[in-house]
Amino acid sequence: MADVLSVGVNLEAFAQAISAIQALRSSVSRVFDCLKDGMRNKETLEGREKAFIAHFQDNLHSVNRDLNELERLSNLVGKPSENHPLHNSGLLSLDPVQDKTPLYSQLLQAYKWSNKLQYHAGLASGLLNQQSLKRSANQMGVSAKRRPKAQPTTLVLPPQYVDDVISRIDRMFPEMSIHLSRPNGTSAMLLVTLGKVLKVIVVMRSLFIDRTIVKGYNENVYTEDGKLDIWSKSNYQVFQKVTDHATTALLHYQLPQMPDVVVRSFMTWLRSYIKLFQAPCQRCGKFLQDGLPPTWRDFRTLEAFHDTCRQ
Amino acid sequence: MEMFRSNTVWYIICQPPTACGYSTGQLRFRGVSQMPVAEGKSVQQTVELLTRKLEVLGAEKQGTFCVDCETYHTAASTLGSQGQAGKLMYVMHNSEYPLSCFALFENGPCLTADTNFDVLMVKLKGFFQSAKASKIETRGTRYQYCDFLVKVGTVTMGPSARGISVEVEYGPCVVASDCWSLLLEFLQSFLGSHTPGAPAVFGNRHDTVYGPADTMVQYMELFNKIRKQPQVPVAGIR
Amino acid sequence: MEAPPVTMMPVTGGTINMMEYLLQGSVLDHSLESLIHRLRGLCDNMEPETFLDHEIVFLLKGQQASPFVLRARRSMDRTGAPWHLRYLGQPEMGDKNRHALVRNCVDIATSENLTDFLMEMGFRMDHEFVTKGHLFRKGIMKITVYKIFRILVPGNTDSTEALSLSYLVELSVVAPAGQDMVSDDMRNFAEQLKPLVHLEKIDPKRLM
Amino acid sequence: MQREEKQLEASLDALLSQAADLKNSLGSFIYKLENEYDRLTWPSVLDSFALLSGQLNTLNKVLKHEKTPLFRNQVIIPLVLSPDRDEDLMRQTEGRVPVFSHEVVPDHLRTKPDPEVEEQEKQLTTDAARIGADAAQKQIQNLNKMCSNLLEKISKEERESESGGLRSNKQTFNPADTNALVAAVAFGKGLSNWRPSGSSGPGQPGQPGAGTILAGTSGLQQVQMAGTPSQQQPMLSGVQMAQAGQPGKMPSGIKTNIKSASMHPYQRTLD
Repeated sequence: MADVLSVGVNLEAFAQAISAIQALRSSVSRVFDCLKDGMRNKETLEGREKAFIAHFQDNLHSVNRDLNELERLSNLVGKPSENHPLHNSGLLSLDPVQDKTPLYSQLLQAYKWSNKLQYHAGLASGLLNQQSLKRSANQMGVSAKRRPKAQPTTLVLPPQYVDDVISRIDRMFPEMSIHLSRPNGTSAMLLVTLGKVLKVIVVMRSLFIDRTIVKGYNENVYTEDGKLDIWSKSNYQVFQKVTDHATTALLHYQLPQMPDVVVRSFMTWLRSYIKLFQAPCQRCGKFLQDGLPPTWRDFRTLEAFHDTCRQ
Repeated sequence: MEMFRSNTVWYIICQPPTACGYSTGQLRFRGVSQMPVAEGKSVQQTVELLTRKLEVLGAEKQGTFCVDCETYHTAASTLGSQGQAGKLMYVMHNSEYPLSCFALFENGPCLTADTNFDVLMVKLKGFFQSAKASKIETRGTRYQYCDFLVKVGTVTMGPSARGISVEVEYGPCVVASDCWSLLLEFLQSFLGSHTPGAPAVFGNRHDTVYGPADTMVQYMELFNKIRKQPQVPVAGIR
Repeated sequence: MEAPPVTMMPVTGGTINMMEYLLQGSVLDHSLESLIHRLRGLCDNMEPETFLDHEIVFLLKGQQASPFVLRARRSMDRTGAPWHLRYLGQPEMGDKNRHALVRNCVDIATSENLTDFLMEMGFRMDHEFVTKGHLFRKGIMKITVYKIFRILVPGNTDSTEALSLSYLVELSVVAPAGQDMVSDDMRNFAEQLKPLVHLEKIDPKRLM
Repeated sequence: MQREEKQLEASLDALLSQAADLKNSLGSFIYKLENEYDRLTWPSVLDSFALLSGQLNTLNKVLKHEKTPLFRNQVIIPLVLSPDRDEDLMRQTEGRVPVFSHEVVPDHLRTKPDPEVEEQEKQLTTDAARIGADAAQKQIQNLNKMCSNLLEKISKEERESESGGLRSNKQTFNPADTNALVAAVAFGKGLSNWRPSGSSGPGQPGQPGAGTILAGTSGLQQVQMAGTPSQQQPMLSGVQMAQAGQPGKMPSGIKTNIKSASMHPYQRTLD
């Protein structure tokens, strides 16, 4: 008897809760209506504002009231049993029309897959941690302990310091102009224009160079909405090649303790491309090989070589 | 054009400066007089020889091209009172810039305009008259090899083929004088030792950015040279 | 390298025989605001545009009676915009059934060495001025409300002086020849601007 | 007895809920009219009307239902009147009736109009019955006519005062200015105070036409051009320099031209 009674009460509470939810929804939509309509219908601006705010407050109050009501009712409804391993979604298995909506079996499948994925990801991360990527060859010799110590300090350099280093480099090379911008937070992006030869987009993280893209002087480096386009590559094969070499150079010039030196030496190396179309290969003496000029610049001597002519 | 205010949408004039483009390092030379063609070889055969060499090099065919040029005289009526010499004005089109029209004077400025300029020339009939049968054009095939764009065309004036034009464009470089040696080497790779001297644009202006107008100036000079050359349908000048 | 154009045809042409239909009027400075308001209501829903142009008028004289006039115009507030070269034919008043002045017109966008080139062609600078004002559009109709400034020192657009205390109001349509119906639309539009501005077909010859 | 009571209660409940529905839709309709009148469309008004009439119909149906007892037979007697605020009543009437006192009870519990009003109504009905249909029609027409005449007069007056006010208060344009501006864009009239005098010709009255004037003055023009052959070039560079943001320096050749222009006897004075 008591059981039956409690079920009855429960059902009633459910019905009330549903209507409370409806009330809540309508009052919320009234809030949005009010916001959508904005201020109007009054002579003066002040009057409009007042009326709008009052109206808005009323609406919010009613939302609050409805929400409280709903919370009260939800306590009456009682909690659904939580002992099912899939919690509420386990109730899906109660759906009698399995054939039409095989949600439950799909859910189980997905759960299995996600478990497997997590397991494999764990394994992979373990393996990868053993083979951690080093940014350059001579980094190998440095003890593994020092690096983590060095990195945090170089990653939290103040933006002014970065600005300073960049502007000093900018002044160093007259034929190279560097434009610094920070479109997203503190990370700087550089647009380096080298003579009338090429443009380089450099993405920095603090004073570390993360990514570079080399494009032609006459190519567009901006996306349609006016931001620097750091993803699309050059239309010319020459500059695609130079982009590859520049990325190699990023990995080569690495000195975590003195990041400003790294940037400076990278820029010095980059500057040697001013004679991209004018310097013949130091090895074969020719300009062209497979239709490309000497795109490689030696890291130390800055001499020009074809990709295949370098040692 | 619906709107004329400068604050409205225009027809594209040539390429926008930011688009990747064909703005660079073009040169052209007269193939006929310098190619070592055997006596009796026609222009057509020489063109075929050239294109075959390009294909062997690995260049890919990429459509066709056409450049034309119309000559205008200052009409007699305008002479005298202004005391101007009878200058020739050239109005040219290039299929590479299909919405544009180029107007040039010899050793003078080159105006880049949209194709409504042709309509204006009709209105100017009383002042500028097109010379009879002076229309000269070159048509041919475009080839691409790496970043090079090569256009080999047959120059015709009226019904007769008058010569061959070879245009080589190196897109990545925007300063003509920077890449002359590089272009020369490329030319040698398919023309052998019969390469031309550097066109004026490679020498006189250092550091200026090459534009479509520079190409048109070269075409005009080439056409003028061919026009003056006695009409020999077969390669004859050595 | 971008996709190559495939056409084998020589490219010539342009739009032949375009006519400009024109109505003109003026508004005094103090009434400009109300006119702008009305135009914003009447015209296409867009942000009102403003412009600041420098216009130079060139003449070419032959032995014919009348010189050939070309107008070169450049935007002073928009860098990188092309120059605009414009030819206008003799205006025709037409009969009563046509409600607008009609003249032949050729609009050409050009590179910025236009003045040099015109000089080379034998043209001579006749006069120049600066225009500054607002632009509205309604369909193919264009409404410009602008002030004309005299240039005090030749070639120096920094020192200018307003010509009068009024803004010139022009309602124009550029359409292929023979489409006189557009003048009806223009009349209707002009009607809506009364009594603020009276747009009429004004024969410039009358004012010489 | 008990059964009847139950029935009464049930029908009262039904009636109450119907009335509440009706009240709600009326309320929302009024709200709409008051707050959304500027974007209310006629179809949506019609919708509201349809809803209202449907609800009224249901209400009527409930009243006429055979199981509904005759409410007319029920008697309501106010048991207690009190001048104090009654919170319960306040809540039930949604704040409309705060007190249940002698002042409000006659209004709220009334089932008939005031006797005087009843009398007047009866009078009117008999009056209306006495007038023939034709006469009534005529009177209606007369009234309509008068109304429309009046309306026309008012709107005409309004229009006239508005346009008249505009005309008299504020001149919005000046025909002379129009002409000056049109002439300026057409021939550069009034724009060329620095220009060599050649083209100021068109401003002169009594000249046959522009062509001849220009042809006539071209001689003068030409002399100046021949005298300073390099003049065109510096002038141009002046334009270009100005473009680049530097004030263009005027070559001295032009300065002398200005002088000669201003001293020219035919220099047009601005009107």
